[in-house]
Amino acid sequence: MSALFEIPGVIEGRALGLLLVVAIFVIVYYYLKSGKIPYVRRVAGLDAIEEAVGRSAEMGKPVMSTIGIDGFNYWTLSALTILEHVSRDCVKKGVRILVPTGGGDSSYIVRPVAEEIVKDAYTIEGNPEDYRPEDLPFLSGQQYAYTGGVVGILQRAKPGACIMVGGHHSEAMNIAETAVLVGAITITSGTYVSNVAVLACASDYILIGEESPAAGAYLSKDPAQRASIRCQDIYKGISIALIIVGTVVLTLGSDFFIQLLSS
Amino acid sequence: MSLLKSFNSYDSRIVYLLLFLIVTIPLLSPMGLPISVSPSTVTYYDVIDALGPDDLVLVVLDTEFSGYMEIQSGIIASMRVMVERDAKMCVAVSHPEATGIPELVFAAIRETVEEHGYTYGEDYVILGYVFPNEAAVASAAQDWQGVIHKDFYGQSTEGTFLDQIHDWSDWTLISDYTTGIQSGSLINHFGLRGTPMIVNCIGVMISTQMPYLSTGIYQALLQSMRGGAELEYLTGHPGPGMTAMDAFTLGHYMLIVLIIIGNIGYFGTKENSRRNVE
Amino acid sequence: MKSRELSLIAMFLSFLVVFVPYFIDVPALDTFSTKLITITAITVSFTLLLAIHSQFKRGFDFVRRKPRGWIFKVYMMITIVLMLLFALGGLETGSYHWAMYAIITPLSSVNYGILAFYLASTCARAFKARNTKSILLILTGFIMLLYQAPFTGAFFDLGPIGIYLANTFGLAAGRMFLISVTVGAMVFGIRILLGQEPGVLGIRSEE
Amino acid sequence: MIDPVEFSIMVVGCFLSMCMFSTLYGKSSPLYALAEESYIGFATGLTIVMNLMYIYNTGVVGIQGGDWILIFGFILGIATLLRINPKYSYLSRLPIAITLGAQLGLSLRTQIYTGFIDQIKASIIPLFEGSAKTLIYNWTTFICVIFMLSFFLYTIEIKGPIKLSAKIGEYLMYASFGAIFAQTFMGRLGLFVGSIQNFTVPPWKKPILIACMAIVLVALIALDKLNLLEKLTPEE
Repeated sequence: MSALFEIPGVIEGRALGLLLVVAIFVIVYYYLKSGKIPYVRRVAGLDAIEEAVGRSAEMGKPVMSTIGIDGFNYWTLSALTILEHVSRDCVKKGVRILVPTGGGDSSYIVRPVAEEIVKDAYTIEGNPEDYRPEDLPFLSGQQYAYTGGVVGILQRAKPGACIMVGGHHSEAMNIAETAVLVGAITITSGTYVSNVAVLACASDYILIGEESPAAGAYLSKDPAQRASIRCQDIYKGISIALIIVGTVVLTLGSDFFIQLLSS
Repeated sequence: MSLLKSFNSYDSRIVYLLLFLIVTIPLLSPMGLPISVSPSTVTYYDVIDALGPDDLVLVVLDTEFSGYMEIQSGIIASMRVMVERDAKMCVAVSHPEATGIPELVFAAIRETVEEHGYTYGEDYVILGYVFPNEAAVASAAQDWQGVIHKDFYGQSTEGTFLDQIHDWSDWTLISDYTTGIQSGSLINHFGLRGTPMIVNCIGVMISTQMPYLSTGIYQALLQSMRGGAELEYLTGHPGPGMTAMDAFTLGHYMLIVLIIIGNIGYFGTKENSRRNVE
Repeated sequence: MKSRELSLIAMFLSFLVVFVPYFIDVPALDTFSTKLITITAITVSFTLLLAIHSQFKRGFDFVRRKPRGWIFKVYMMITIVLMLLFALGGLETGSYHWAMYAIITPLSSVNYGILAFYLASTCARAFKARNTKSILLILTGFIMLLYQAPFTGAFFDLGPIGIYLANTFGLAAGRMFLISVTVGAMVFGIRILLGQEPGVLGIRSEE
Repeated sequence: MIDPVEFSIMVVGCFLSMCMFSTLYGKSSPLYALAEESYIGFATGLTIVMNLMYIYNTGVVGIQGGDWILIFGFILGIATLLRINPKYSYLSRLPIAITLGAQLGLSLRTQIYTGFIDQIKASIIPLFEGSAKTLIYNWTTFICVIFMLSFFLYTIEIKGPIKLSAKIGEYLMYASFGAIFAQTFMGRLGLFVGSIQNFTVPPWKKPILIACMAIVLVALIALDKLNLLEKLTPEE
């Protein structure tokens, strides 16, 4: 397919890609510098999380909350924000919170941040002396050693709710199945499509794909997180518009948009 | 009614035991149930069938060993075809565990290799773990001679057909066998630039890989163990895939039966409990 | 303060060196960019050696505390050392070869194979026609399972509908996730480049 | 005659595999721990060996061949390792920054095509041309992509037509999840079938498989009855 336009000096067929990357740079920069805090809607999953913590409080059972096994990426960041929300809610309602970490080579960088968040929750919402470091075990940097550890904790502690967000991979299924079997309300999120599909079947409530970063952004006061969701929406909007208009124009007999996208 | 109740909820260890037996028994004594061939496998076969002696194929074993157990039939069957067509083959690996795979594959196709006088160095080279991360894939795509110096056995690759390779454009085909470790990097740095690619992926990755097939980066996609078995059938060399198909079929049927039983139990007990309330 | 800015500048420069020559034809920069990518590949390989540190640190921690079953950790550390020693004897034969095929390969496949059991029990438990969503789920799942069993094709041809489901619904979901995750990852990458995510560089936010 | 080395590979591999399957019994057990620690230990060893080989084959051999600039790979690599020591961890920041920048460059320059532009291009398809089959395919894909994407908009109020569109998107997504669940099961089943098949071909392996299954099952039940399962399993 021939290109619709070219930029002098830019390799043929790569102009649009360059423009789109530069544009996204500008948009992100704009939102970060302008100090505007964009609106983010509340996703239904957050109600499910609060309800699950509430039910655990009624039953006098602990809550397990995981943040994934990845290093710092945007799934992990949103998981940390959700953890902040969950841990404060738990401390307020007097529920013990279990936060196992580990599972990947870079997960140990995230661990101190998670620790800090839970400690802060006790300081802000309750008594800092109630904080128990043994409730935040680091279960090795190996994926399946971590999984075995989490499954063991689930079997022994029998929590009332298991909130599993962040970057989880194939181990998510083991954890979700065990959580359901021990009677926990299971709320999960998946980062890739086949994982989401199986977790949608296995758990009581699922945050589908980007719902968990959106939930994190909703809870967060950090303008950067909200700005990212805003930028993502702009690009998703562009893609929807291009697909619809492109299809209509193609149906009318012109391949203008295909040429544009090949530029 | 207690039967219906037990249909609705039962110890999942029963499911585990059933699945274990249903898979193990037909593997211990195969039944030879017939299979059918899907169009995607035919497309895949057409691509490798068209290879010739002048073609240079980069075979990437992009999998942990676990993935190999699922797609070994596809790997063995397609590499056999490549040997039969006398295409030059370079085997690269993107996971430490996969370094054990080439030995098993070449043992499985030893007769074909001997029959065609397919020789190491001249016709094929095994590179070992050369794609540990995306940067490694990218540098191999841009400057092959600057990165690849030795094969898996520590011998220099100089003097082999790899001397003809300078960058991505020198490959006729990239044949990726993947659980998704570096498939994205191969797409980014080879496929996107225009190197033809085919892929054989594990079942879990089908939905993730499908968009690349529809955009034309992949010429064909062979699905999971089933695709491998169909390829064995097409090439006329029954292997691990076809012998596993009995267990494969029964495993699927077991799930179907479980869904039916579960719904009978669900609706049976639902009716029952409603009546009790009234 | 200084160290942080230096890191950010270095990151941005190396980003530009790799990014720019892909779009703009500058042969000298292109050569340098290729070298930088190779250097990155080598550097990243070094970080994987951190695995040995994290395993031993945790292992020794167990030995010091001596909780129940600490002897398993001692065994684990010995196996790491054994594998390194085995490799010195050559990769094609002998003990390295034995460990590869007797331990690593079978356990790797069982490790993931176990997931089939969890999927089966999920299916038995969750595939019940409770509401519209689950009815849709069961319907497509049921047809796909039937289609995927290779024996089914010998009786009646579910091919057209199975392929239809995979190539339309399955493809659309895959594509939608891909677009959405790509944009998400790009925005996150730009945030890192703009110095908004110091944690990624190992810098604490108060610095 | 069975090769003794191959025989020992089969016996050890099969026994440890069955130990790993013991996790399905639903209780933690020393048998599982044995298999798990064996795998972690040997696999970590393998990762280290293979990475050292890569560093040697690409770096050392490259430098010997006159590509001296690759020495920076070693300097940066060793500096990265310093992050394990809190006193010198600041020295690891620069190499991390440089490699991170290069990696971001690699992904940003290509993802915009593979994950965005190309996907949009592939979604622009004719809706009134081609055979009946093509039309059904095209219409379904078009509708699915549009509605599903609208489910993922978060910074606008969800009401009116967008609410309806997002709702339809959610339903379509569940329909696709059924199909994807089946594909995922196919994959995991394939892994399981493959791992058992490893122990059934050639036929001399079959009795060993049955024996290992029996031994592990009996040991598991015996340990459970004697209340030893928990006592012998390592703590996390």
